[in-house]
Amino acid sequence: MTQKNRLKTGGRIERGKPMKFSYNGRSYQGFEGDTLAAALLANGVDIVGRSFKYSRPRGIVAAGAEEPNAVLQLGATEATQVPNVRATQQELFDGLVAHATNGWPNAELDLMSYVGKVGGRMMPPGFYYKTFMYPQSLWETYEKFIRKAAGLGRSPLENDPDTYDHLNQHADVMIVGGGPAGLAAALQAARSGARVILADEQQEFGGALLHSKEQIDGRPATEWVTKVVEELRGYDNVLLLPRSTVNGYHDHNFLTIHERRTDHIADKAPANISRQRMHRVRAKWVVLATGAHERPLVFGNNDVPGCMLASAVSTYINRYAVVPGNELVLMTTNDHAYHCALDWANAGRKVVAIVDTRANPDGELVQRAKQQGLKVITGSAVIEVQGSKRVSGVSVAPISADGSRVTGSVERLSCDTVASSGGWSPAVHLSCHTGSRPEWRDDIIGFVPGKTVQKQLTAGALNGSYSLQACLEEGTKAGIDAAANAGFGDSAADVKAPQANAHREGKAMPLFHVPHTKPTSRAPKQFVDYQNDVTAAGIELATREGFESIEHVKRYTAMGFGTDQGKLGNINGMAIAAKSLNQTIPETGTTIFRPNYTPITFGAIAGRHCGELFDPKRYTPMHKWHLEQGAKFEDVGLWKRPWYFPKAGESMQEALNRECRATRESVGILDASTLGKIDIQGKDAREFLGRVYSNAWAKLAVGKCRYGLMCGEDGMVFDDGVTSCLAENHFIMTTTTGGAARVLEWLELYHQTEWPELEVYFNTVTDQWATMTISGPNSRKLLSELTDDIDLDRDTFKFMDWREGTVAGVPARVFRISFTGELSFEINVQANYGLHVWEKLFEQGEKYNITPYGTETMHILRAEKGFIIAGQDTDGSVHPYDLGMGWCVSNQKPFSFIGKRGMAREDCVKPNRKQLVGLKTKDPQKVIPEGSQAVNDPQQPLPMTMLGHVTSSYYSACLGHSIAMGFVRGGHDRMGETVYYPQADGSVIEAEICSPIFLDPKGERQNV
Amino acid sequence: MQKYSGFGLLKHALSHHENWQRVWRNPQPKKKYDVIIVGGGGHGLATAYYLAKEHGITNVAVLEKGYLGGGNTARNTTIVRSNYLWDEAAHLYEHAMKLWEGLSQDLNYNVMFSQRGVLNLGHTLQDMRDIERRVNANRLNGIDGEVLDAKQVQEIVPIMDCSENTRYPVMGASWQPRAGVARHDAVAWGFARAADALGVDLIQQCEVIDILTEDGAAIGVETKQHGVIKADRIGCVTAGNSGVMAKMAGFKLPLESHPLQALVSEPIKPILDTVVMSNHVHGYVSQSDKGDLVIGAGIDGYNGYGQRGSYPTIEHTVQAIVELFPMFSRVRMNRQWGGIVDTCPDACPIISDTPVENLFFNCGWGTGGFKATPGSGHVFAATLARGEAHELAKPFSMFRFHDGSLIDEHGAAGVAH
Amino acid sequence: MFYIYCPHCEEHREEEEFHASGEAHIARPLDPDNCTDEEWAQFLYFRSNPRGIHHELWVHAVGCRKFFNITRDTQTYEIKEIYKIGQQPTVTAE
Amino acid sequence: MSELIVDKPAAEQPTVAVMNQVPQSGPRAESPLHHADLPTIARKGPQQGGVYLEELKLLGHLVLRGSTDNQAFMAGAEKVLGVALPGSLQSAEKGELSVRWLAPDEWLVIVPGARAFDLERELRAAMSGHYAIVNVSGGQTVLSLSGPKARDVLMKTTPYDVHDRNFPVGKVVTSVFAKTQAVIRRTGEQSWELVIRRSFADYAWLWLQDASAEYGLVVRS
Repeated sequence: MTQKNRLKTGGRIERGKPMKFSYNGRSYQGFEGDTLAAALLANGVDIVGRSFKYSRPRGIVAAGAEEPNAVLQLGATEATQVPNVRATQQELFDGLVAHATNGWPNAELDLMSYVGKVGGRMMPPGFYYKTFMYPQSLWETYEKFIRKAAGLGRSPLENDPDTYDHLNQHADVMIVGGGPAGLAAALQAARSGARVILADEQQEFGGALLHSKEQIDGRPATEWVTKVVEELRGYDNVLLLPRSTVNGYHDHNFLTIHERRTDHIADKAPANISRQRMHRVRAKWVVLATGAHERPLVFGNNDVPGCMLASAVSTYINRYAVVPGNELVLMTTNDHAYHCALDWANAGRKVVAIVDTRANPDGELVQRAKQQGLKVITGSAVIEVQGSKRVSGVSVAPISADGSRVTGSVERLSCDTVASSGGWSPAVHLSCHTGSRPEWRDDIIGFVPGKTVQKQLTAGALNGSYSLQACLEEGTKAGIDAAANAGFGDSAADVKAPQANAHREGKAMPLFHVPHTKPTSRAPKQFVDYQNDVTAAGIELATREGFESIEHVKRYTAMGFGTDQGKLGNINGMAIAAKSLNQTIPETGTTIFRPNYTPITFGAIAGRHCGELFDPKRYTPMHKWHLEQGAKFEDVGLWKRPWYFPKAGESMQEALNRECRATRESVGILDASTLGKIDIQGKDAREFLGRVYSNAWAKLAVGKCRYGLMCGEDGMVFDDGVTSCLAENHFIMTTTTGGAARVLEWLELYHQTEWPELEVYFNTVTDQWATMTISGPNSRKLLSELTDDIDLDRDTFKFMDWREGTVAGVPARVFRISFTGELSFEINVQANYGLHVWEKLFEQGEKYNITPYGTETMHILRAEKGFIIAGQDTDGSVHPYDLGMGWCVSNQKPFSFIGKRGMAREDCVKPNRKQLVGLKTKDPQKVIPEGSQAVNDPQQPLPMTMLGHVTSSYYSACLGHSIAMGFVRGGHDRMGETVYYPQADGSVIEAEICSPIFLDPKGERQNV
Repeated sequence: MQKYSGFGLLKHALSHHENWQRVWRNPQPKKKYDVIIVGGGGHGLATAYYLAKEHGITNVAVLEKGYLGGGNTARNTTIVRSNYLWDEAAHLYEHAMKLWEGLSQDLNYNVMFSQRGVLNLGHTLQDMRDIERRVNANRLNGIDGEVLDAKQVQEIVPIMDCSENTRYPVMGASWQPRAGVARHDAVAWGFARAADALGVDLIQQCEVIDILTEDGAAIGVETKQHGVIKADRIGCVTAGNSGVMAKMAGFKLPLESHPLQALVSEPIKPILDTVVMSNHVHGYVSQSDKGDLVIGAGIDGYNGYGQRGSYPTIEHTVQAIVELFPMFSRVRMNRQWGGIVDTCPDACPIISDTPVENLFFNCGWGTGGFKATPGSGHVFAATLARGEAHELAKPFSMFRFHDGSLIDEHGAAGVAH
Repeated sequence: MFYIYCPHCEEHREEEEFHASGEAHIARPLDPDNCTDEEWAQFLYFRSNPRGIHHELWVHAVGCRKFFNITRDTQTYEIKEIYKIGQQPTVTAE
Repeated sequence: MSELIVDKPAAEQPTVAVMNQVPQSGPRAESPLHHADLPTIARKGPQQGGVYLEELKLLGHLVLRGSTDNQAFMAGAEKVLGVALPGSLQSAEKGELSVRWLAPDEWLVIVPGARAFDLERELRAAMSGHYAIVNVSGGQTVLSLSGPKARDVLMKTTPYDVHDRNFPVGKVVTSVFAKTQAVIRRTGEQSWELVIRRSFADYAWLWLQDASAEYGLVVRS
């Protein structure tokens, strides 16, 4: 296990802690502190994948979030597979298993690459829009092949064994980025006493200082980092979040931070520890110190493994003690990248040449390189790379001062590594998330954050301030200002920023696309966006074809749509498009980034709101009993309601038949606790009810109950229920189970915004009462055995009365109301006593064969009586008259109640609307499926004229035939006529239009 | 127009792709047109194309304040289906569906219309009643569709959790096999290229800042970049900004503009071959040809023109996806974005004349505009050509909100799509 | 996600506690029965829907359950003003 | 057992129905978390951990509604409760009685279970004008959450800022609690009380167990 590229000394790795890992089935070794990318490079692994379109071998380019190529499949087991892990951000752990995601049979030897070589020319941008069209029928076949080639890694096929959670955070100052600017800001903000969060995506704070050779206050920069982090750790008003990527910046300073809690330890998180955590942060002020990404240059075959970013090379050498090659050619447009060559030489490897695109570079670093004897070729560029699986050499040529063309003869240099630097692109991603558009600055050759309405400050390289001293100063100031703005410390305080050793830098050259001796369209491929195989030629082609907006260019070529989201390529691409359109970069447009900064697992976004905790389950006080009785449940809103109570061996229909018969013949019992209940008190309660219900309430006496319909201002029914007068100024309203919250908010809306002068208070008491309805001819007898203080006499306790008394020893309100058409009593007791009373009813009711029934039997029993269910027999498009419930509309009320005007609109009063009727099938055993559509002529060719649908349909065991309700156009005037219900299987069900009241039309049963 | 084909591609490859024609011209606007279409999104471009192709009206300008297809066309989740409940909507969307079938050939531009089928899941008894109702209506309207039980759903999507032990078990679904997805950008580009070839002027970077009227009739528009451009008829197809345009013309519309968000995962190997939608758990997902899981989030409750919405909406959607597909928990979300949707009170569009003569609006598509693109353009072109609503567009007049003849499609549009 | 000052709780709360309830100041006509269909439609459905300054009604649903008004920029999402029901905005468009 | 309170003036019709909902003796009462059998977990479960949870069950809960401008209401409340109705986001305590501010016109009074009915009568007797009192003792329950990691559990659960500086002892807020809501009150340095609705109690219990797992949950009874 040799690590041929590992230096003997240096770096921030723990040489005492070797770690084994495997890549593409082969074992390797690295050290604690390595990233997977560093460990792969240490072991001399060149190829980490194949490009998706041309299947070209690809190697590691970068050392951080901007890496486009080293996107690997991770995971030792099926359930712990993770697709698309960026090797440059994955810390090495012992036992890590990784695979390349593309390449067949593998990334090293990829047969598809031959197809890529031959077919590549056939695949310019947009090629699929131009072909695969004929014949139409074959597209889905073509598509199968296209799809196969797509995608990077694969989803696991087993469920995730890990959990993810959320933590809600609040900060006075949120600092994004723990580089020099961020650390300096954090220090000042922390000292002010403000609540500070500092987050950085890396495992250690320090950012670029971790691989820097620079000095701060006369000491190595890393020592300053250690000292600052120590101090910050000492404050209890500071939260330090390493391994935490601020992935989204939302309105009003809300940010999300994705913390990887265990990804650096193993595939799978330890017990009870979430694998990843999303911090949901609300910050008073935000300091963005997100730094900058180095921009590669675009030149021929710049994707051959061995082509890297200059700063990445320095990072691998200084931070990980890995030199990713032996012979380096550096191409740069600026001074900063000279660090790369100096570091390379310092590591004892050969610098073949520094190719500087500028004619007369003269900064301090340039001088230093020259002093060290490094060869500097000025006014020139690497125009092309040789090699296929690894760089073997480069072609260097002099270029014009504006970088637009090659001006002299081409020289070949032999090397195995090409580092390039086209300068820096500030990481403006987060600043864009809230809609702020970045602005171009010629002096720093990059976009900086634009105007924002967020309470946000920016510092350091993000502002285009690339020198260490500027980063420290801006960070210090931003920290002080952000804290002061949030109410801490003194913004005028004279604080001296730490001092870095400055060196004079020469002016950088704005160069993006390196010219070639051939025109771009004929030159070797010059890659702009590695992940999506977007080339300079492709961008030029797009603009030639008329895709002139940068958004068009991006969409046509797919530039920036990869998992790296164009961190390396977008600016270069824009510059190429601009040049091709003969525009400046700002004229060409800007590039907007959206969340996420780097991809975030769905698990972390979902948090614990999945599985058992996806949504609350609401239970009634009798739920345990229902479970013990083997009830089947129905989801109604968040509630779990018993649907039916099958006995052993019983089918659903058998259970329903039994439940229905028992209720009609003796006594059934329903848990109705889920009904919405609203307590209404105040002297204007009655007036209020008159305004929000369609019917009249002025004369409802104390002790009486009344059914009410509630409509919207459009006149359409939206809820219903029984409201009872408890006392002159006191009512209790019931609503549908699903409508409870909506109705309460509706009442409050009208009270608070329209009629604040009405003296009334609304309070939910849905959960306060356990509600059990006993229904059937024996219900009075049963109840009489459990109460001694309620007079149950039919003439004193009448239908639609309520009484207060004691049931099974518990104070109760008993409402003689009926949804089944039977003699019924709805018993309400405080929920704490619900199960007690329920069980007593069963004890006492055994001799009457008391039978629990669920929502389905309730639906059948009410349908036999023609009672509607709001939400099932209504759909927001029917008013009370459509339902045949004109009796429930009082147009005599002095106040124009909600819904009155709406239902009087032209379309609402026209004849021949769809109206709710009963339906009797010609074959009494045939149940029309709910949702069937009525037609007059089943022979009519498609499309047929539909008259309305069946809303409720059941087999009625008590009546011995099927019953249904449904809408039929003009149905109220078509009693006795026949309509037809064509079914999916080709059959047609015939039904006669009838009254929806199938049972006891005079209502005698409930009055016994 | 240079015809695209596999052979052509080969020919151009040999000349290093140096000789491809422009897809559309970049003309200077004329002083006057027969018809001006405000808004160069999919619907506007389709309108222009069909005006030229079906009605021979080629003296047409499409004025786009940004770039073609840059609004909701560029931001939607590309689902195409026609399984709407009410006759009026079903006929309109089915009209679009028939145009989708054959659109690539008609435009000579591959819009990658992939009829891989759409599942609308049911999780409650009421969901299933609604599904039965809708599928029956579809069937009798001549639209394909069937009701599936949970087992059949599981067979179509083996990776979905169709077990009993989820919070809201899948009880079944409606299934429209002819439904699917299309490549959204290509739709705009295809229509644009074809319209341009028929003589339509596509004017980008041209913002309309006023609608000019004379005696209650529209006579032209004032633009920021090119001054006054006159026209005999004007069609506004400015999804997301319809209210702003109406204000210029001096009236209000019955709609509000809300943020609608969407997101994609990183690309992964093909794993989901169909479109899965669930109103109840509130999410829908398909996998693009690139491998991204394309996921639609809900609509935010407030008005917003910011092309971004609230984070909890994203959270709820992702929770729904993880609930349906627990194995996706380790897959990562790459990017999110937002559009502006004009929503009508009945979740149906407005294709209508207006209080201003010669001014027509096509708007209010809410979350469902993309799937209607060719159909919308087709009937709006006929409406503009004749000066009165196309038969299929008649029910969608803005004046339906006066008399109350709404077409309430909330059931079909309950979740953004 | 918005951070909204509830004028009744007198502090900022997360958007998750609130519901947006549409445009503010849409008063119910005092005499609905004498409204024309068109006038009723204006009240029911037609909204100003501005790009820019918008007065809107919100309710602190998970909190004090009180409705109140917000003046907000529908482009930048900046909240310009919060005021109680019955009050008039001081920040208006144009 | 029940009575209709006669509001002033005494000659008029009774205006509000007040009911003693609690039986004298006999019938067993089951709190919303009865089914979870917390006493057994308290006995047999872990005794050490970072989070302590206890259901303060079967207490009397009264919601008071009224305007702060209504002197008779405010003074009546203070006279009967022994403390003034607290202002925005505040709570008050007197012996076994606590009052939580819920909204500008709404307070929650919590007393021992048997006391609710009498208290409501006393309050009504002491008040006049437009006000309302609603007994919600069966519809909700109180959970006590304490321990060194209680705050972390809250941070997982509510978006409200529970930091010392924003949430001192005595403060009360109604906020989002996972996917439901709770009235959250800080009762001490490391202790909090949550008022949750009955039908959501099982969900809250599942959530709290889950959120506490990494710190160690101790159930008390």
